[in-house]
Amino acid sequence: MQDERDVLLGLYRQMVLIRRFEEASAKAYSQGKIGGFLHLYIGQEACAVGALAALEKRDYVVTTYRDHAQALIRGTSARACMAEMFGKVTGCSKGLGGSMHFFDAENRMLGGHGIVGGHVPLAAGAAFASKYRGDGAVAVCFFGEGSATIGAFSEALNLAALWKLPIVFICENNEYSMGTPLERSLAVADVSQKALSVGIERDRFRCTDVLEVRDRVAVAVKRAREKNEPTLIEALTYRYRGHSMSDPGKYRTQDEIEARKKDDPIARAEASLRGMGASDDELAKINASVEAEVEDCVKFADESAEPDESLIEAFNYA
Amino acid sequence: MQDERDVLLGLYRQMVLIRRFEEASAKAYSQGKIGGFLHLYIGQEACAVGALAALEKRDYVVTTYRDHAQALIRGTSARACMAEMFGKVTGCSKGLGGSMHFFDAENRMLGGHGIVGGHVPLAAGAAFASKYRGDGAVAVCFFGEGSATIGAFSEALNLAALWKLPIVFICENNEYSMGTPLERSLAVADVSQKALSVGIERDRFRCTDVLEVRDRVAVAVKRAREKNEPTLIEALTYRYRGHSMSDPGKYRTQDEIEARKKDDPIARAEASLRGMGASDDELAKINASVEAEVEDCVKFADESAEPDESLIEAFNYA
Amino acid sequence: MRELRYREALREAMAEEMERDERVFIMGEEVGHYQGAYKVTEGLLARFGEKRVIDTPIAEEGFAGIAVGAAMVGLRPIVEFMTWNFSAVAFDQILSHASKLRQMSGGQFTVPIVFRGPNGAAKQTGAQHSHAMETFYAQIPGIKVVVPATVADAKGLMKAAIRDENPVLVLEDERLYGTKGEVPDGDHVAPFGVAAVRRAGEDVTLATWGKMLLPCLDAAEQLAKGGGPSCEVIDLRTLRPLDHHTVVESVRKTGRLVVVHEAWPYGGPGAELVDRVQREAFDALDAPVLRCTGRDASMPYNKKLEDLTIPDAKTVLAAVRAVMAY
Amino acid sequence: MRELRYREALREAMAEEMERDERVFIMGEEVGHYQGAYKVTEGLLARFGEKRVIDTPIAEEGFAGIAVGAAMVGLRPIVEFMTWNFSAVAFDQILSHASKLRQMSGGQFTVPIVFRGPNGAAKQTGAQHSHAMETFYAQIPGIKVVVPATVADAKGLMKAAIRDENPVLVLEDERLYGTKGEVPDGDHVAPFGVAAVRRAGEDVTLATWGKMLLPCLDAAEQLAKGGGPSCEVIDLRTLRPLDHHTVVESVRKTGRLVVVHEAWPYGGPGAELVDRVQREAFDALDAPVLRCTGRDASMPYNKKLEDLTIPDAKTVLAAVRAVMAY
Ligand SMILES: Cc1ncc(C[n+]2csc(CCOP(=O)(O)OP(=O)(O)O)c2C)c(N)n1
Ligand SMILES: Cc1ncc(C[n+]2csc(CCOP(=O)(O)OP(=O)(O)O)c2C)c(N)n1
Ligand SMILES: [Mg+2]
Ligand SMILES: [Mg+2]
Repeated sequence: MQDERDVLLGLYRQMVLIRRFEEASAKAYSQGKIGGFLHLYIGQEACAVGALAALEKRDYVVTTYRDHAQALIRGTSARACMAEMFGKVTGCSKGLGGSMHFFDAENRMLGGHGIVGGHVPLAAGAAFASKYRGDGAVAVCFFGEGSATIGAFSEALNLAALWKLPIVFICENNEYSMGTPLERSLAVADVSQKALSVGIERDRFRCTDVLEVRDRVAVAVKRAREKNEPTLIEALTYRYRGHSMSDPGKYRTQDEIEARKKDDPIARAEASLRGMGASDDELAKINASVEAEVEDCVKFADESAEPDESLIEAFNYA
Repeated sequence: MQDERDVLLGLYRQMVLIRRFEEASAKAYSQGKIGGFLHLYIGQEACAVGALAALEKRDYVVTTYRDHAQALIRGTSARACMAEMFGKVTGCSKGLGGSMHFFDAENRMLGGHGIVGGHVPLAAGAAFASKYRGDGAVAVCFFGEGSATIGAFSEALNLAALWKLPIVFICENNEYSMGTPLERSLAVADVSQKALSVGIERDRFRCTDVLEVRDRVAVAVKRAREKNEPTLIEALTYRYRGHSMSDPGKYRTQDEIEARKKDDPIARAEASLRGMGASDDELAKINASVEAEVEDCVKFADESAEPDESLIEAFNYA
Repeated sequence: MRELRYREALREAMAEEMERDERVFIMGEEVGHYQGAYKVTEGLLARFGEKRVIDTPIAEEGFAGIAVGAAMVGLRPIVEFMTWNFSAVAFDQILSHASKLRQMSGGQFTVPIVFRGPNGAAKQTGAQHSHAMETFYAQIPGIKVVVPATVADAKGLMKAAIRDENPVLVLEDERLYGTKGEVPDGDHVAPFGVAAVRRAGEDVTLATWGKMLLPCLDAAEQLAKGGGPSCEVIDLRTLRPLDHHTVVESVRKTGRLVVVHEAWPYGGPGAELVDRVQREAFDALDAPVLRCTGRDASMPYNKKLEDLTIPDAKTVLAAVRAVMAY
Repeated sequence: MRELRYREALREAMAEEMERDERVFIMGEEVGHYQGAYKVTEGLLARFGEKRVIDTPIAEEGFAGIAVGAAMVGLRPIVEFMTWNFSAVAFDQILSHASKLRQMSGGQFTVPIVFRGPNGAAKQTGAQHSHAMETFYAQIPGIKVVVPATVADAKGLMKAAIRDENPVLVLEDERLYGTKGEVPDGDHVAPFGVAAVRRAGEDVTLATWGKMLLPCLDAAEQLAKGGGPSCEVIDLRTLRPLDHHTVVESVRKTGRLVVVHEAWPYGGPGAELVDRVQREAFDALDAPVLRCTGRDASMPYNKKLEDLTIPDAKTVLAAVRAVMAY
């Protein structure tokens, strides 16, 4: 076992990487180097980082269009991620997917999906396959609280419960689906209560302490792996930025955002690390290495080639 | 107020009418006079009869393909119902709908629908309109427990709860969706618990005593009418026949069916009526009048004209 | 005549009809407080209140069905799909309910409802967000399908859609929302089933709809300037009903036709038009009808590839040259 | 050669592939304990067990999506829709997921999945249960669409579908399930994209698919007996890929073509075929291509009206006469 301080240093680095990477994406978007929709994860880092720290390499990850964090943590290189958004053939989906559709078969990252809730059955399908083969892999499915009102989600939830699939449903409740606050979309504000109607375990916690996230998700992963029992986790979190780059975010106040930033997961990890004796120097080194990595990936993306015209049809059929 | 004995006599007659009407349908089906799918309600009579006894004329009713009872009770004539199944232009849908698609605008019977769960949003829509206009009408939506696993149902349930629509959801849990017993389709066997996840009231009872059904549905109707609060009712019931006429019903034993017949709602009503002093003669008269009505409707259906070829296109557009 | 943007024309149409008729209301994701994902409904919440401008959760099948039910009993809903791509989860409500209820009920219930939103490729939104959905919907009897290409039609066809007694699908276009154009004053209502000749010409007919009108006009202009063949450009305006007569008449003059659309090359209204024209103008055709369409592929994110996947003036020109060379 | 029924041929194909490949499984409503709503999967539960023959709740979007996810990670699901009508609630899983995942992931994930079930009008099942769904699905790149008309193809095309690395939609037909026909012995696999000339003829070509092959052959026979024009009847067998070449070749000989299909007259594979043929055989056509199709209406329940809504030998004959009279 790695000692907890080293673990936290690693997770801290992942969170910082996500944030710097996304800041760089925002900049590239404003320079017109990234097109389409761009949804940032900034503020929510502890959720993906903590959750994925509870997984093994054989496990499956499926998420929404807000997918940079999941890919980066699963092991897709920052280069492949940035290049994807730049629409380059060196991207993790060859420039065909863009920001919303990061895929990485080798790292069992099953995407980046754009239809709200539509990916939840896919994740249950990966869990189904794992149980079918008996290979012990667990599927983790991330989705926003906006997915909780759509049919695909409830169908998949019931089927996973009925068939006892090894899956962990993680609802990233960041309080808004685009401009819609929770109370205008859900009759019961507590999403985790959906577990009651299908008789599975649930958990609900705030994603500030990345280690707590890891530990609580680990309980669910263990339940899935050992007992084929799904869990519905409601991860309470907050995004600092708009829904996507084109969202002016008029539906919430600057005060609200500032208040939430006080719970910042990166600041929290940094404070913990200092408490564990991490030095300025150590943290600075991490930050510098992240910055170098991000700078490198932007350069790589910039310099990479565009996909050839032949790729329009190349991957429509196997 | 009518006295309870008269009321029960009326409901008894409705139940007997449904049963005799459907027995006649089954016969006509085997004679090739009715085509397509034919789903019988026999055994479940107390549910529709009790529930609709709690309604006013202005209220809306929406149901599935198993829709004969609802139409007959709402006031569609046995003639129009039987003629519809015979595909005659005198039918309640001009012979274009058939057994599954009984409609009666005048009696606010909004159909007879064939896509499992697809009609549940429609019912919520009628409730929405009623609230929009403030006209005090309540919508009642019947559906099988097989609908409880499909997206349209959960979406409509959440929206009705969120928007506080005047609707009563009545899940007719007859233990089977085609050949599938409850426990193979629902992770939690108690359908009414779906109410918990959207924070609405629920009720759950066996449909043997038609007056009890009426009274319990009336509570929900009142809640809808006075407070715009939806209720999810799980009405426990049983169908004696197969899913449809083409179902050999091998998935359950004759013993099971016989045991359930001991709870027969018509026998129960008859016993109650006798307890209330109804005479053999009185009951015999009702039965005779029902038989005459059914005989008449078959004759009417037989003798009615088929729709003209021009009706193929006539109603596709207004 | 006033100059408006396409999105303003749509909004004005809805607002005027809401003023006229208490039964008309708007429902959809972010249509109210957020002022519309693409700002089409901007200001309507303030003007008409929460009763008539209704923000929904993400539940297209549910709220589409609720609107259909409300229409059955006499309201006149306008349902916004944030984009038409998301109508795929409500497909059954359109196919099996909205389009069927009148017929199944033997004419007892009508469904006066409008489904609307942006359709087709926006800009690099990728494979799941770039569907030209008319390729599915135009097939279905019991509904109407409307594709305004001009600002005047955005208003006029929208008003006609709201007044229609049937389900009408209005397929708008994000790339058109910002375009400007003249709108007739007063109660401007445009007819369904009447195509418009947007540019007269002699040598070849271009028939198209929606935003593809722009590259067609562009190509026609380029050809005119370069002394190339003279193009007659026809905007179909509604795909169901489909006015092929105007196209047939034009082909009787030009003898040549290119059908231009963004949707995939297989089937859809494009093929339907070809079928009708070859049938009714068989002897007038000097060359086979050609189509210039989106490529037979899921939409790639990369800008260059996306541009190559959708028809533009260049590919229209190539098709015109091919049909002329026959 | 052995004589089998269509439903037995489908079952044999699935059973053989399940024997061959542990990754193949079947999922759907009533496919197991009930032995299949139309008995296509009869006996398979007993033979392969609950792990591989899986009864589902009524949740088409959910289980279709689960099957797509399972296919992404290496299984090979066969999903039965009790009828294709119910695929409308799973439309988004086919359109936005199954057909897109390979392309969106830059080729990293493939989706080897079969969706199957009866398609089109059964017998008086009414407006919501009589859709000929190929009119929607054939449009979509990234999937394949298969329409076996004969018993041999029911087996051969189903086996090919299961072995294909892409999503394949197999549109069967309730009215064909009981038909009998010869099936070649052994591992009979039929190719995609190869139409079959089911009857040779000289004067006019009839191109069709699925159960409409029967009225076409019937009409051709009647004409042959009555000294009428000699019909060449082509069964397309797969609609995506669509082998129009065989039709074009035939038209070069006959000069005349009638396309016969059950789906609505607007768009779809029928119009697509017309488009391709008029393009590639323009000079060979002595008359416009005609179509004999389902009427432009929701399916009525009444038997007489239903019969009048769907093409039969009589309407095919009328179309043949019309095209000959041109
Ligand atoms: C079926 C469907 N409807 C609408 C949309 C448009 N849309 C994209 S993201 C989004 C909001 C989702 O919010 P939430 O689920 O809370 O996730 P978050 O963005 O907050 O992470 C909407 C409405 C969509 N992509 N899919
Ligand atoms: C979306 C959809 N899937 C499948 C079917 C086929 N089907 C018709 S009825 C039925 C069973 C429904 O059972 P339940 O909801 O319990 O109602 P019951 O018939 O018992 O009254 C099925 C699977 C359908 N009509 N619609
Ligand atoms: Mg959210
Ligand atoms: Mg049932």
